[in-house]
Amino acid sequence: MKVEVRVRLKDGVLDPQGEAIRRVLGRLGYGEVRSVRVGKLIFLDVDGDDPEHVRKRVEEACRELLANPVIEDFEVKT
Amino acid sequence: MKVEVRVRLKDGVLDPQGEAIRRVLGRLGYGEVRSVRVGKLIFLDVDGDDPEHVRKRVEEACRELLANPVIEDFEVKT
Amino acid sequence: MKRWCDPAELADALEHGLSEEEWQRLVQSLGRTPNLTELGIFAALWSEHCSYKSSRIHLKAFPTTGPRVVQGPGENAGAVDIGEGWVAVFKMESHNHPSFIEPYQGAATGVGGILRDVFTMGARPVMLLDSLRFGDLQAPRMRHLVDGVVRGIGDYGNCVGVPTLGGEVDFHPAYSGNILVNAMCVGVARRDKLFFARAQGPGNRVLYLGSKTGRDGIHGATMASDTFDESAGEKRPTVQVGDPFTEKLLIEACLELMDKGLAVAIQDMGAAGLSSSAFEMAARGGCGLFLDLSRVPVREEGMTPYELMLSESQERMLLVARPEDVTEILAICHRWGLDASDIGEVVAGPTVTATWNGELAFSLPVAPLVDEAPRYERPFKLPQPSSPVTLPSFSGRDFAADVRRLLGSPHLGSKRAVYEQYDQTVGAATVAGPGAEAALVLVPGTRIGLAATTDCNALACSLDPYAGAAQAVVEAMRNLACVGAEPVGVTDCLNFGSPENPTVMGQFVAAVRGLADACARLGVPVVSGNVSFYNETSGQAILPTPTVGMVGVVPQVRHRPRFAFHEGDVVALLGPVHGDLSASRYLQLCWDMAAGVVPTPDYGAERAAAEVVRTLVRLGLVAARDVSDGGLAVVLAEMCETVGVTVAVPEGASTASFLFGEWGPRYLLAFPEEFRPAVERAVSGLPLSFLGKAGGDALVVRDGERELLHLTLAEIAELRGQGLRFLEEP
Amino acid sequence: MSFRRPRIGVVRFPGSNRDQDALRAVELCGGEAVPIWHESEDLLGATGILIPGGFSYGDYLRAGAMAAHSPVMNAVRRHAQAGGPVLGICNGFQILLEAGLLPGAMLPNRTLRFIHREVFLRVERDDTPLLSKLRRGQVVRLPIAHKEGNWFCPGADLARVEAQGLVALRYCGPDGTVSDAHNPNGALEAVAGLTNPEGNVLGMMPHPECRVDPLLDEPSGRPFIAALVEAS
Ligand SMILES: Nc1ncnc2c1ncn2[C@@H]1O[C@H](COP(=O)(O)OP(=O)(O)O)[C@@H](O)[C@H]1O
Ligand SMILES: [Mg+2]
Repeated sequence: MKVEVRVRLKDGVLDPQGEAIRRVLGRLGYGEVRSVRVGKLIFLDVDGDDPEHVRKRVEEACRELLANPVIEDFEVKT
Repeated sequence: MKVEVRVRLKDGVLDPQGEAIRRVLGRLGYGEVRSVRVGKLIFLDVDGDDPEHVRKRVEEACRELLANPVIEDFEVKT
Repeated sequence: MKRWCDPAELADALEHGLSEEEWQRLVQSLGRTPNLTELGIFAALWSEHCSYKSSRIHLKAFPTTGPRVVQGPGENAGAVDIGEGWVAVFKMESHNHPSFIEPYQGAATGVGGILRDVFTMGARPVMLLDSLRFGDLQAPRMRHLVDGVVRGIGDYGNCVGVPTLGGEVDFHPAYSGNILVNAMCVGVARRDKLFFARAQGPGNRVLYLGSKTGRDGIHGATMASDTFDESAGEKRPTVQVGDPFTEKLLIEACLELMDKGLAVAIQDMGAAGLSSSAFEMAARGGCGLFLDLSRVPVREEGMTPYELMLSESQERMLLVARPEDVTEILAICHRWGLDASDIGEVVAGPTVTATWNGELAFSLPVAPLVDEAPRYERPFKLPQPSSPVTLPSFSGRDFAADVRRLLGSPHLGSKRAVYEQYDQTVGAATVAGPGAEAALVLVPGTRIGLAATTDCNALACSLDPYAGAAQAVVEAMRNLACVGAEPVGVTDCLNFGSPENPTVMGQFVAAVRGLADACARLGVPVVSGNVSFYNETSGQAILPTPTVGMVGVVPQVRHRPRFAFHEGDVVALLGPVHGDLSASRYLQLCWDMAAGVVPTPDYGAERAAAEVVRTLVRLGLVAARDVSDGGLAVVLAEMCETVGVTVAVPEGASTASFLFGEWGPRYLLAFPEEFRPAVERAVSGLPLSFLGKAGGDALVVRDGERELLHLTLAEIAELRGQGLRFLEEP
Repeated sequence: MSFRRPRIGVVRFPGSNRDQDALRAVELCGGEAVPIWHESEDLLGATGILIPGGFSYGDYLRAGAMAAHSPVMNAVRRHAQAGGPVLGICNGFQILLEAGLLPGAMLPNRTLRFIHREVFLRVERDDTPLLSKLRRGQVVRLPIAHKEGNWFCPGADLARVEAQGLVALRYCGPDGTVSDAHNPNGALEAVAGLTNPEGNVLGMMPHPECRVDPLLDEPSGRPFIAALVEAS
């Protein structure tokens, strides 16, 4: 089963990468870009056919490894 | 306007990060995870109200900077 | 929920970690009740972390003067003269609590902070060192913590381009709930270009440089002065994220500003952010400041004066400049892509006043917050000297198994898995890096060698804080001698439990006395340092860990020191044949006996031996390593890189004390046969025992006809790699 | 007698951190080193270009990606197309890849960690100006210090790279054998350095600029820097 995990920094957490990208986009003439934040997109291929169970397992995996709960939020899409 | 850019490695491009995550997940007891690929999720806040135009501009930005055509594909969602 | 401008009351003060007495003292010194923002500022500056309220009176014991001292304790970092018009600027600081909560960011921002302490003095950072203590590697989260801390230190230092060239990593269950991350930075500056954080000249402008202010790390200073309990997790929102890229730009911009004489004073916003930097600068300069908080660059909407004053967003500096220079300064910052904003001015009179959107945010006298901050003479109970240990019988003991065990332990094994993640060559000045007895770099454009090392045997300190701390200073001197360097200054990071516990306070006092006496006897001044109290979890204090950072000088580097055997080397032991097994690693790790008396150093003998080794190394005659943790056996293995060695236990020597004993001025020397006469002449009277020759592909130890030990180079590498192997997996 | 030393421009990006090392190395190898700011539209009369190591733009997004779009890179591109010598070291190499001056792209090391290590390199070409001071098959020891040195190139292009002999350096053992065991970061075909078909652009992950002063270590970096100076 294909599962997609979206990991993003919590609001308010500094995103130096996004900020650097925004500055460079501005210099390249994309001044209309007001803010940039960068997250992770994780594509998983998981054995199992019960979507609910798979989702639960992937959520556990997110808490344990895929996301850093201190600064990141995650979202699982089956 | 909020725009979301999804950058992912082309098929066939090796993904050291995804590979590592898969191995660690295995060690942590998530053997059911068959494969992992990691991409980027870039959230942009862009001035402008014409969705079509904004999308065009962001696509340019992707070609120019946000994605590396040698190894990555991108997708823009407005 | 109170607003930033509402009047505060006792309950709020307690919330902020102040005691009832401190609250009354505050109200009294102010002559009125503070508003919530003012309370927040007091709480931060009166926290243990910023005020040193429990340690100050004891730190007075340190010798802090000397012919080379240019700046002692009291500034962002200390400075000592290293010749040819150069000064070394250095300091060590802890980031223990943040690193336990979020290891990667906690360690990274710790490195960022110590770098700023050094370059705010006008010095260019030339090396970093990191002294780390972790718990039992089997404990939950521990491997995750080790991995995160090491990556955090590496990624930050590597990105700013300052090599990380030394440090320590050790493990003990006492750190399982409270790890230690101490980072040291050494920089160099021209003596006449040193800068100080003293706001001066009413009418001068106050500028804000660097990252925008967010809500990160509010209460960081008070958190660092707070013990952990199971609810540690709830302290998480205070974690900051580091941005080494912006730090690198700050270094370049600030050094350029200072070099062009555009800065009157400069100070980083570290613990307690804008509060500590503003009030400390004002206090040091004996003046006041006026700030318009609406001009502080912000990252988030609706930030209140309370948040603006207490945010610990990283990579920010406060700068005082002449009005006529402001335009040029802003231009330079802009060229470096840094945010900069003119947020206020220096005023006569000892008050810091701030407005926000036209209304008065706070107005506070400087003295009560800084110089008149509380000082405590906490009750303390000096530790009982540890009792002598009765040695076990070694007859029939399998020493080979013991050596294997020592080399295979994370304590005494190789730390390569850690320092391979650190850039060791950026700067193109590294003469000796991690793996050497001490780090050695060339001062840019000269042949002056600048050396540094960090040392602390916490096991010894737990048995006898006084002697243990003194031994740490002596070991640091020995390490420097092995790269040919003479000690010129010390910084320290004193990691202890709660000062409110008389036993812990007693350990602290004893350790400070041990450091002070040792530094005095060796003639090395203490010029900077840091105290970290409240390192405990649920009442369980860490081992007393007074980390010593020592800096040394080689006036003219002519030969690159080496630390491994070469084919055909003569191998000799300088110093007593026997070490002391009391309080040794050997007893701890192989006999589970963490016990015994820690000898007080014989300073005369240590100085004499260090002098000899220094000379031999400077002349390029010998490879030298001092004998400490784990004893001679471990040193022999360390020197077996590409060439083995065969040594014999000297006639009538006790094998255990010879191979595993510690303490005292013992060095293993290796040198080509033809240098033998020169070496013998140089050691003038000190004991020198010839143990054997280097060669072959194994470490062999003989006792008469008996072969006690035979380890191939491959086996040694394998064993020494075991302890931290998990760090090599992705 | 007096002669003009070749002028080598060392490009400085925000976040470059081995630029000073490179400037010093060039001087030690007889060149005149001039720093060139990334916003500069021209090369200040430099006849050779060195793009130094470091973390331009913090290595954010992709190592070298943002630097590759600096104004100065247009000038560097023109210089390269006109046959002028360009040496990119570490981050400089990554920038040349992102700028399309060399083929392929860098992925994170397979360990996902920063690696600082002494490595051995087998020299695969000695018939280009920038490699003229080395011998084909020679083994050189230099340090690597990077987190994204895992060179990748899609199949078709890889064939072309090998066919045209663009591989300048490969990771190897002390005796020159190329094997996975001696590949520190997972780079395809153990690629540590690449040249362009014309041979005037060289990119390499290892750091020659910190191995020029014999007091620090065996000066195994000299041939690379000296060749750049000579070719300019
Ligand atoms: N253990 C110590 N030994 C010597 N000096 C110390 C010690 N602890 C603190 N100091 C000095 O007290 C001053 C304040 O220390 P600290 O708060 O750590 O500096 P910062 O405010 O830059 O973090 C510094 O000058 C520091 O060198
Ligand atoms: Mg400071």
